[in-house]
Amino acid sequence: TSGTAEDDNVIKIGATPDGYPQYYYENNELEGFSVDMIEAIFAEIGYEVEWVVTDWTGVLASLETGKIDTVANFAQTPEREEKYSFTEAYYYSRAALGVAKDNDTIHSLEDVKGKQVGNVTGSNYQNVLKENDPNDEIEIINYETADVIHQDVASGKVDAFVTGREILLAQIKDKGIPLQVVGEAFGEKLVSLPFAKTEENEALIAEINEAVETLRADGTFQDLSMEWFDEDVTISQDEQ
Amino acid sequence: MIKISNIKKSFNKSVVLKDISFHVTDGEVVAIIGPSGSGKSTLLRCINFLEKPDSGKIEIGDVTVDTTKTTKSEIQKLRMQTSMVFQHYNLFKNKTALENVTHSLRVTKKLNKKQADEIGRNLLDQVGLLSKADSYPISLSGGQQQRVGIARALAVGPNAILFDEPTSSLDPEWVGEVLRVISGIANKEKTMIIVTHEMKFAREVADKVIFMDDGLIVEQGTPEAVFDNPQNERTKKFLRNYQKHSSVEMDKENGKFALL
Amino acid sequence: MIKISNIKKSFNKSVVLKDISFHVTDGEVVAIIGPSGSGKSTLLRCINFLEKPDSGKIEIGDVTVDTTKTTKSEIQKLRMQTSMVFQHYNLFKNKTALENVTHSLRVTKKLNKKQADEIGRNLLDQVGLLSKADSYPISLSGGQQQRVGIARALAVGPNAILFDEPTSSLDPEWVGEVLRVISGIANKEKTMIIVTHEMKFAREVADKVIFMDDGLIVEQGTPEAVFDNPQNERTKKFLRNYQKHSSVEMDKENGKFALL
Amino acid sequence: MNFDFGYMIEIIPELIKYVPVTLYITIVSMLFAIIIGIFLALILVNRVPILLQLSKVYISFFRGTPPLVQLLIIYFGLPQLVPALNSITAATAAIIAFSLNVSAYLAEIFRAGLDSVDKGQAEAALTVGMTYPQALRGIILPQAARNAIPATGNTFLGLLKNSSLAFTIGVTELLAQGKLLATATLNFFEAYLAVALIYWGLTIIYSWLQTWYENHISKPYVRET
Amino acid sequence: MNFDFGYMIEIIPELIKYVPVTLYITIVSMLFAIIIGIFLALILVNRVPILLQLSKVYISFFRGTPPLVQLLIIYFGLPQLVPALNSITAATAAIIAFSLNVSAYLAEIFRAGLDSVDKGQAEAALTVGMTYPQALRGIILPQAARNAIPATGNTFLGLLKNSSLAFTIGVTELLAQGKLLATATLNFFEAYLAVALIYWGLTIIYSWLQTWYENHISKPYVRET
Ligand SMILES: Nc1ncnc2c1ncn2[C@@H]1O[C@H](COP(=O)(O)OP(=O)(O)OP(=O)(O)O)[C@@H](O)[C@H]1O
Ligand SMILES: Nc1ncnc2c1ncn2[C@@H]1O[C@H](COP(=O)(O)OP(=O)(O)OP(=O)(O)O)[C@@H](O)[C@H]1O
Ligand SMILES: [Mg+2]
Ligand SMILES: [Mg+2]
Repeated sequence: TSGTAEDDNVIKIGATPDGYPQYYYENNELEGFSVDMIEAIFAEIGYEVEWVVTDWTGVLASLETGKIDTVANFAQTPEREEKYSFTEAYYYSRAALGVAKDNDTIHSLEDVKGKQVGNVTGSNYQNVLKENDPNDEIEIINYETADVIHQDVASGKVDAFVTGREILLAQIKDKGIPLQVVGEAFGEKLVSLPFAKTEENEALIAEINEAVETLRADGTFQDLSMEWFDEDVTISQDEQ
Repeated sequence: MIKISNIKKSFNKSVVLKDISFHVTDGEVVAIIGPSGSGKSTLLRCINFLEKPDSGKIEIGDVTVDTTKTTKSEIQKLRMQTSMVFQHYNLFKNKTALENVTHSLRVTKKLNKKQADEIGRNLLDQVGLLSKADSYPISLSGGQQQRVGIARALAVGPNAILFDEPTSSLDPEWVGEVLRVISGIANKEKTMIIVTHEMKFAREVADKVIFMDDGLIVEQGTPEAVFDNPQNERTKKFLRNYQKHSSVEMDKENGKFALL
Repeated sequence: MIKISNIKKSFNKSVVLKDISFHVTDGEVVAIIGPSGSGKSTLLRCINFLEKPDSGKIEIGDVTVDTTKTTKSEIQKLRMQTSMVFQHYNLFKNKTALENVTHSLRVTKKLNKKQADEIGRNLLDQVGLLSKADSYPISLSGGQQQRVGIARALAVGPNAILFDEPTSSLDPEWVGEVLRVISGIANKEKTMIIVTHEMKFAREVADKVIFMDDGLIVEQGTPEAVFDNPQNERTKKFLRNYQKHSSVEMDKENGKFALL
Repeated sequence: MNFDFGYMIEIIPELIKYVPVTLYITIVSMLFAIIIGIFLALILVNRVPILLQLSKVYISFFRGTPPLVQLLIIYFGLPQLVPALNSITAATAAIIAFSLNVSAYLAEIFRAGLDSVDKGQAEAALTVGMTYPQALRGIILPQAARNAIPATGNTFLGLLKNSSLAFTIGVTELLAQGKLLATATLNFFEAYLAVALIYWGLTIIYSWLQTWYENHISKPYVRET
Repeated sequence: MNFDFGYMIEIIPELIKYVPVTLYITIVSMLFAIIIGIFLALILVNRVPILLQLSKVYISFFRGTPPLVQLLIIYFGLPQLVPALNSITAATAAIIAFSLNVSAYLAEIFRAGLDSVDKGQAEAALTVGMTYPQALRGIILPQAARNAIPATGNTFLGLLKNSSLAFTIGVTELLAQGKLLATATLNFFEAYLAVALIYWGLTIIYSWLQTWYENHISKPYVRET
């Protein structure tokens, strides 16, 4: 639990490796942008990170029951804030649409109205899509994993994929995912670390917030972001 | 007409039928007697290919089968020539007594329910089981099951009927009754092969008696010839007990188990 | 000693045993005869509680059971008093002939394999099946299975043995042989109740004969009394066929099925 | 952890809307699987030459590999080979995959059921002039069914829940909807328990039917007392 | 879709390292499930008063609800009620959940197996002085086993693959490792197929053993020809 985590300076973080470059397995080690960011934060405040790898269901259940202390890559939303206390954001996720390479009909959010858009269950991207779809014209098709959506979009069974823009760009560039990103990024959300609402955790959150400030200020965040995405996702687009 | 020529059958290493040939003319009743384990049931089962003979020829009516090379349709034709009463009855467990008798009529002869039931009830009546028409085999006594088995075999009315100890579980009254039913059929010129341990029964119903021992036909002839004047030593020895049985009353004074 | 008092048993609506009382003294051999379906098997099955009687009292040796209120341990004690030969043999299908005989010795009497096998082989030898010791029931003939069943019941050597048509599948030779084996045991003062359709067999082995019809004991007495001088009309009718059977030779000249 | 009982109850109506999808996929797949399974079992029991070897490979494959993989192969792999299948819907692919998968399991169950029927039953049927198919229909299958029903029920209930794998290829059924609600609201245990209750309810209804049917077809085999 | 065959082959050795985890969870759960299943089946067949009702609820629950939910309840829910269980490892929780889940299915299979044994067998055993447990051990169970093995094999193979649910609570076994490996290359289909091949291999080995055992115990029931 978070109590013991502080005692022995080990922090248990739940993770669902969902693919390069966010986090993935290589040589039995967790790698990726999220991994580097979070390990940098906890190194700064002198904690050791213990990754607990399960599927998304397990991550949420573990957080809820205190089997882990926090979760990586968890967008901060009003509903989630009711249940958990969040740290300062360590990066800003932006959604975008991915479509088949040969698709020349969809160029923007407007073009998917009346069409089907694939989404990975539990991701926050469907929420941002809905925010941009006041008349409820987009049909969201939920999937368990992204790999199947890639195929369905590429083969035209589903029109588009809503997901993290930078992630998809990196996957297309480095791993040859048969999609292209279209239109503007939209729906910026803060990604920060959730903790159960306890007093000890409030103290920990304060510590983490300080570390986030430091790392942002000294350029560590920016370096990591450039390394993985060729752009800086650790600051809000609005500020850019 | 049934003609069996040089039938041989072994299970694994043990030879059960060694070289069996005999024939039965139309309407003839043949009784097969012989010690337990001599191969009587196996012989009947070979005749309708429930057991595949190793070699030999089987002729029933106009169907002739060389047992070393048979086709499915030949076997099916052969089986259509006979019906069988099993030593262990083998009643259809999922059918009532009546359905046991009528099911084949409905399926193979395409009779409708009314026609089949009429035949079935008539036969059940003859074997004294009309009141058990709707009972399932599990709630019938041994003798009742045996009688249903007989009615079932009689119902299909084939060329010939093979009986494997059809009265083993019957009391003297029912032995008599079943005998009458069977003889009613015998009078209709039905060919029958009856395996039995009841020598009296054999003597009464048979036109010909075949005595088997150890997979061979040791002696065959009219009941009178075989029972009253057996030629072979083995036959004599086998029938000695039967004769002793008959004369038990005389020995009775010598002590309780004098006949032994 | 076996004492059966006022046993009643129905299946659903039909009353199968109507009020059965009789007793058997130690070492006595009782034969139960009667038409098929009269309740003989059900009676035997009630005696060892394979069928729970609706009411009545059962006393065997020093165990007394009121059938309306019994405990598991009472039933177990009662069953330990008897063994049974089944009309349909009920051999253990997963055991060889030898194991069928020895299994209970090893399990209930804790004999070691050598001791049990010795007893088992000796008994199989007596019923002529030593050569089939390692065969499974499925590859035994009807009569062979029946003999294994007899050997199995004899092996446990209980107070009393219940036989349900123990010779129905046996030829005259083996009937004689089994008779000798059983009588060997009878001479050891073993109490026996034997259901049989073979009147001669009943007459030869029994000290007392019980004639059952339709769930009731119609007549009982010494074999001489019941067979030679039956009092009840039903008994007379039942035995008429038996008597006719015996006199079949005289009738033979009158035609093939004269006795009918 | 504070369990929000009210929420659990509240979402049940929302979840129940997805019961038809689940039942549709499950029941249709089961029907196909039963038909294929019977044929496979007959081939196994009668040792029909060539077909026997083919059936064994089929059964081995479909029992041997995860249904998830079978689903992916059928949904993505087949259209690569047969472009005409490209328009296959996810639900159809799921039904095909589950039918094939379950048929392999049923083949084994039916084989045991057929084996458990006393050989004397078929023999008796043949001696009164029935052909093997006739004996099968009237005598052997009804007796085999009795034996096979409990394990078939297991397979059905297993499929009822495994059908949620269809979510992988985008079919939202009962469990998927539960997951969606769970991850959206983070009332995670409540959503899963609500789903479980609905499955349990369906199972109870199914069990009633099975018990009724078992009693019905067991009548001939049960001694009256 | 371009399939990277080389990658599939390449990761097989890496995946095989996770076979022991999968087998450990599967086999240990199966053993417990068999023991519990036999007891449940005996209670069902003998209609032991009170225990019968309890068993029915138990079986209904574990067959009726998704194994995923059972796993979540045991790993996350129970420690809330019994804090001592908090230290339970994920693998142990998985084994407990699968044991209970599978035992309910096996109970049904074993019940059918017991029912398929001719009542005369038990009767004969009782008349030669055996107690019911003795009859069970020597006569009834061996005959019931023959009938129950194919469906038990189904359940085992089902469990072999369902054990991958343990990933939900953090046990990385064969399928999970396949998924994890693919996160680096995003060659998910190749990974799934590699995993499927390994499962298939395990299944083939298991099937050999089962066939051998079936032949072994079927000897008494097969007529020589
Ligand atoms: N499937 C089998 N495998 C091996 N041996 C068998 C098989 N069936 C029968 N036998 C053997 O063949 C011999 C003949 O058996 P069969 O049943 O024909 O005898 P039977 O003359 O009918 O005897 P009974 O009068 O006792 O019924 C017996 O010794 C028996 O053990
Ligand atoms: N479980 C049962 N359910 C219903 N009726 C039954 C059941 N068992 C036996 N009966 C009926 O009870 C009567 C007596 O059966 P039982 O087996 O005792 O006769 P039996 O005297 O042994 O006859 P057999 O000489 O033919 O063996 C029969 O009419 C039979 O149909
Ligand atoms: Mg015979
Ligand atoms: Mg009887």
